[in-house]
Amino acid sequence: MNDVMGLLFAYSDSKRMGQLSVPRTTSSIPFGGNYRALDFMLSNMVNAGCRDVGVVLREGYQSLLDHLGSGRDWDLSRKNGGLVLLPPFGYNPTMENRGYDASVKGKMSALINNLSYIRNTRKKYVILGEGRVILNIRLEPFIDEHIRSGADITMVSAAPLGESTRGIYVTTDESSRVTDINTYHSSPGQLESLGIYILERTALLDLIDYGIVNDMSYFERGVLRTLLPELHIHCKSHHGFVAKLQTIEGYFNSSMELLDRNVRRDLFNPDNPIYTRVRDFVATYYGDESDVTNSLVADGCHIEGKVENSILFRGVHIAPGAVVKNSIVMTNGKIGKNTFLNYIIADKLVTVTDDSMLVGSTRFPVVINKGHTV
Amino acid sequence: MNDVMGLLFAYSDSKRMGQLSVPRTTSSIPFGGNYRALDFMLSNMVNAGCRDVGVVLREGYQSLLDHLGSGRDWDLSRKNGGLVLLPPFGYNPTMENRGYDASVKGKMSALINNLSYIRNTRKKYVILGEGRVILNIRLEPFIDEHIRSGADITMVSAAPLGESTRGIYVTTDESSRVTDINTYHSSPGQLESLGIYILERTALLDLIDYGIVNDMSYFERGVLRTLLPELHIHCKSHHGFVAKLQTIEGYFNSSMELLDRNVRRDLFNPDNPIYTRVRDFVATYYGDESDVTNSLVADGCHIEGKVENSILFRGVHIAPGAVVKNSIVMTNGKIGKNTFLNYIIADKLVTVTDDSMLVGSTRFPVVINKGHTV
Amino acid sequence: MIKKKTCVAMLLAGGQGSRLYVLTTNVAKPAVPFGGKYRIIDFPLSNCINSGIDTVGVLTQYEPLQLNSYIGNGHAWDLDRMSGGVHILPPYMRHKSGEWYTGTANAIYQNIPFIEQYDPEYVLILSGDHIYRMDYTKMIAYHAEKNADCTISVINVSLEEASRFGIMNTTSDGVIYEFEEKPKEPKSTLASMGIYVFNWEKLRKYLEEDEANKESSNDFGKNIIPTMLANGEKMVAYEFEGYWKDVGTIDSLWDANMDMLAPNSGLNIDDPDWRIYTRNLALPPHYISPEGRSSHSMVAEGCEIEGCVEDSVLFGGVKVGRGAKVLYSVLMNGVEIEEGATVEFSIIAENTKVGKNATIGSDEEIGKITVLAANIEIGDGVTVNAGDMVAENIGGGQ
Amino acid sequence: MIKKKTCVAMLLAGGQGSRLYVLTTNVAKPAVPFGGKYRIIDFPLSNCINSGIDTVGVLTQYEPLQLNSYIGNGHAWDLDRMSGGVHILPPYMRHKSGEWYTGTANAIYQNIPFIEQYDPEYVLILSGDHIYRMDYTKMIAYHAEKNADCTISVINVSLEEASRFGIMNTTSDGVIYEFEEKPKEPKSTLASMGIYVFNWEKLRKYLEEDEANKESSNDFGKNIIPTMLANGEKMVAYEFEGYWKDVGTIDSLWDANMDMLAPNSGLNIDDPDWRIYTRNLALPPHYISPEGRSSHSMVAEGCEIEGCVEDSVLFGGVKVGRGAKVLYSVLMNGVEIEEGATVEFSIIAENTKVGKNATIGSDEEIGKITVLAANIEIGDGVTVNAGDMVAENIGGGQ
Repeated sequence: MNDVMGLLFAYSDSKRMGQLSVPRTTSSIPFGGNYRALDFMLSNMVNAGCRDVGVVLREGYQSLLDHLGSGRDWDLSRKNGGLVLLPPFGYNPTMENRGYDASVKGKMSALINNLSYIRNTRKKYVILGEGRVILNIRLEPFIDEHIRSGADITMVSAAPLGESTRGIYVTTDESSRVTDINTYHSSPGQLESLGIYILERTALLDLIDYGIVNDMSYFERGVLRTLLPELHIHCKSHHGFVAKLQTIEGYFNSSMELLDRNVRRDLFNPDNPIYTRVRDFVATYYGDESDVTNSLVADGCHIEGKVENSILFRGVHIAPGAVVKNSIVMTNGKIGKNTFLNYIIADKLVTVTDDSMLVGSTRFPVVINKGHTV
Repeated sequence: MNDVMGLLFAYSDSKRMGQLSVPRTTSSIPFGGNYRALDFMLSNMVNAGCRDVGVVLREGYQSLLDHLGSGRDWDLSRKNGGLVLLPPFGYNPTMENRGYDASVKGKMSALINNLSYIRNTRKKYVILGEGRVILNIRLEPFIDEHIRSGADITMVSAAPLGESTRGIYVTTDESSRVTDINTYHSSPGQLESLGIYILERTALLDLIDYGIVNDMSYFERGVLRTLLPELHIHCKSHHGFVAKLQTIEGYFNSSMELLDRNVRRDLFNPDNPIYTRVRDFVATYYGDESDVTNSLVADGCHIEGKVENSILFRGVHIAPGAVVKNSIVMTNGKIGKNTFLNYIIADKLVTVTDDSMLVGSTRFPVVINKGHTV
Repeated sequence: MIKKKTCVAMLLAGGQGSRLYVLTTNVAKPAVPFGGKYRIIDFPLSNCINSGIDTVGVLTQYEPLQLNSYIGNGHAWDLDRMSGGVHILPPYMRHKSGEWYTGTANAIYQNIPFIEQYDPEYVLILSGDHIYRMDYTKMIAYHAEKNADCTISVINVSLEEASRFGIMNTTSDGVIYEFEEKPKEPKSTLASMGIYVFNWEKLRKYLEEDEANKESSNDFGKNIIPTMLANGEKMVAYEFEGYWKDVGTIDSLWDANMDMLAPNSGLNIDDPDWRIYTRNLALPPHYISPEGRSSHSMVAEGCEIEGCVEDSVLFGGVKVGRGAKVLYSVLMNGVEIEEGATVEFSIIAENTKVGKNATIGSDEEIGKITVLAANIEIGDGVTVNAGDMVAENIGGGQ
Repeated sequence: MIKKKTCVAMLLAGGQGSRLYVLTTNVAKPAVPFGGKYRIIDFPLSNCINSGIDTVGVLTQYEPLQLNSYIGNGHAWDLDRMSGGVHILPPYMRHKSGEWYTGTANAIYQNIPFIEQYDPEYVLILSGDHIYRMDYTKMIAYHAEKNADCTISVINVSLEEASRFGIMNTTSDGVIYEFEEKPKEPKSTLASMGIYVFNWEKLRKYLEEDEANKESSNDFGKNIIPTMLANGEKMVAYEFEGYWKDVGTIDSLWDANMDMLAPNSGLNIDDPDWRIYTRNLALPPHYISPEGRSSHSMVAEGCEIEGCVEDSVLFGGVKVGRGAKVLYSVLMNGVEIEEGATVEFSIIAENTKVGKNATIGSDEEIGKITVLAANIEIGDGVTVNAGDMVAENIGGGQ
């Protein structure tokens, strides 16, 4: 499927991600030992045949620039097109946009600011997606069904994700056509939008135009909702693992779900591989005295201590006598001798000095800021 | 010479570049038919063996992002390092910079904001350069001489460029050591700095530190000037073609110098090739009735009219009956039938409709804004 | 590491191209320069990436070095892919023995493992000596729609020309029922362009059987296609409309270059939606001096024209001195024509120098193209007759 | 298009590597997996780019396809350069004839045009079957400083071992005055590592002379080096200190893998300033279950460990079932060890499956390494004896 482009919204305003979102935007939060949140939707798009993916950035994107680079690790480094970073701040009063009001919010604002990119990328279909939604989904069948169904838009949804507020919820009729859209709270029987929409590029341009003309601030609860009577939105459910990064607690629980073999098989399905930045670490070394159980461990770790129910990112060192339980240690973390960690999220480059003890709880995992020594 | 990095200042605040600098920063202004201003210093650095070049951006850099891409056309697309775009706006209060005042101006500010890049790029030598200075210079002999001479800094200079104010002028003793630095006006016998400095990376870090500690706003007339008694700055002259983009008139005159064979031989020296973004245009087509003399013509043009003493960028169309004299037509310009242009600078994507007549003068070349139809 | 691909293209870069004589002494035919900026192989490679086919095997056993260094990492054609991309495939040694490619089918046969890596549905067979712009996806879609085992791209030629080509005789719905190689009395005017789409499973079976047959010369046109036809496989003709030219001879190469200058030839390369990509030379714009003239010509970057250029194609970095005349000629990269020289109806290969007041070719015998090989020098005042092929220096005293 | 390079590296990827038996049935020796993530060729390639040498020719005539698809566009090693980069160079046809590489020197001789493109001062000759980390720039600087014609990298071996190597006898200032191949009574302990720096002009001259000599076997060690010595060229020894191991045999390959686990072996790959690069597989992190154990081992991405792993090296995607034991073994990519199986002192090649309760190798005869070829299946309960080499499936009923 060469005739599809992706548009990935990689900004987000989740203040509830706390310290994890200080050095980065939510889409750039490390997840699952090897990845950043947006690697999942980006890989889904690439696997569906997208050779053009525009990534819409806003704030705190420096870490994403480093991570994505030229897009080569996703095979999106192209002479023309490929991975294109779309900074809304790059907004220029070019002729195309002249006279449009770009001061609206969120997705609508991002779409308006990138009108010329959408206009100039001459693919027939567009997939919209959000970087903070983590799932492994083969989108090709969705595109095929979209074409066959004759719907204006195909939306991918799931059972409501629970913890979230501000989700976009939809009611559907027996033919899976969306009949209502609301936000904040779901009613029984409603589905939650995963922010994945498949539609023709010209249809997207029409929707943006409608939003501009009618001065609407929101894409889903504004433009789509208003047009529901005439717009055929086909809703299709995804049944696999989904995580939507919104709170630290949710991040922690979703991460721990990866210790379940079925979740891993679904999220790391080798038929739909998830790509990430290649870092060239060596394999992980287990020392004589290491004792690791029920844990997910990335490359480049050096483990001499005890690790249980935990996730170790690349290059983590666990010194002899250390005990790490129910914790997440991000890239290049150094956990000193005779330490005890339980329910801890250690951001990148954290050093825990010898003989320290740090304990959080399931409901309140303690975050150690990026680069800190404790 | 693998042990050299480049640091290219690609911002600039020349308001006197008028309409040409509205859609872009000065370093990104098209020059010489195929190029952007900064292609010259960037290629000089690459040809000197720099595999790491940091390009410091500030405002209006979207056009530079498009132009530079992943750096591949300069063979600077690397897994680690290579071409790195350094946005001063990417300033984060990381530990390295904490407590430093980044509100100072120009080069000093750019250096402070990119301290961590300079610290982490572990090359022995640094070449500093400015994107708006256009010249072809083989820097390897300068580096060799710098190492042999034992100087702290080697500065590349030329006879004062005339039109400029705000140049950095230096007085040297008989051994070419800099004894004084001043700005705005040159005294007889002084040389003008071309903004090219070769020094050890650790020496640069020391100079930045000195600037921070002493709260200095300017690199040359602040830090370097103050330290002159103890700092051995070796001044070495460049005798070839130099253009420093500061005014529209200067831009026009420097461009027209390219019609001189000796200037072309110097600036387009095949032993030190100038790279630019590859655009894959076809060769230029000359129609039966075309009449082109004393002109520089890039690829992809389609010429049916008369062109004299002019520079045509890529993809320019000159319709039958058109007369273009003493003018610069940038990429994809369309010059209609029976038009007459004299002393015109047509920015990219300009359309001149049939039967139009536009005339400027040497002292006042008329600029047609990017994308305009006249 | 390697992803499944729907379609893999295999480009038969072929042999020496001996009918191009001195132009292919040190260059494989696909690497012969064309049209001011290109080499012949740029056309199929650009067609591939523009058609969304990003996996291309280039089969060659003659001068692969130059092709290899020309293609490099494939970036010029956007074929520097992490999975797929362009690969030069010379014959290789297996266990204790190795063998050269014995025919076009054998070349594919020997590279079955290369193709199998990508587990493709279709294989597209291309050749490296044609100038054309073609969207292969349309042909593949036609192949799928017709449920064919093999689809052969054909072009309608005149009845007179037909006996020079392989002719496909088809039923009204495009199914091929007969294939005639250079028929004396052609029944149809649909000539094979040497472009095939096969279902890979089917092709592999026929390649293996053909290889087992000691009598076979292991060639697509002579063996695979006739055998498939005889066995009743579904073979359809896909009619291509547009410019297509075999540039395997000096005359056709010169013709095709001249077609670049003719708006009605159908050879329109200047299409931003279907760029022909090529390796970039990092040259500055070209310059025409106050005395220089250029008309009805194509001129590439880096040229310096002080003389008169008409009805010609000039590649990068060509120099034409004062008073020199270049008419109806093709001057490849870096050619220098010194003051007062005249060049007519000629093809001059790369970096060759023509001395002052020399005369190369003439317009008296139209159709007699004069050819100078690459990297030679023709001395001052020398005359090279129309239709001559010069492979070595000629001193000015001669 | 092609820039001058100070130094071009030529990597002799060599022949089949028959002393690795079933491990090289379908794989060239340089492509043999090593150390949990790597293939042998990753080491010289990474050394090149880390040394700033970005132009590498890989000389091979055995299974170039796999090497070709492994190396791809060279991006994994940052060798996807616009000028230079990594190129696979199989033997090729010139004009009407072609020939296989007859020896190491002949392989370089046949590729003189490749090297000449870059007009280098030095040529660095490497081989593709050694594990080591080396900064070639230091060796080249030494070569330049000594004003040598040829510099040979040597390593100090024990006197007992010396008779297994090519030994360099040098004067006190490092000048080689004699070269002895596997001397019975070694006069020195400086063994050649098969790494040479030559002044290119000089080497080309010797290659051409050697080629003209019909008696020569066209080999560096047997012909070029002795002839240069005999002619009084300045040849110096550059002493390398650090880990270096030829992994051309099953035992040495196993040993070198085990050295990955020994902090004192000197084989420290985990150096951020000297990364060993390799082709990435896009696998998730590995997982150790509540019942799984791993100690004194290296484990790569994508593994799922439910059994016990000790003193072993596990490549990407290896599965070890419940109750299975893996001891002192090397399991390459995608190997599956089912429940209850025991694997000791073994090397198991890619994607091979070991059935439930099977027993592979034993610790009773230390030094007898058991080898299973790639892509085979060993049935449930089967016992494979220590030191066996298994190339085909063994059913569970046997």
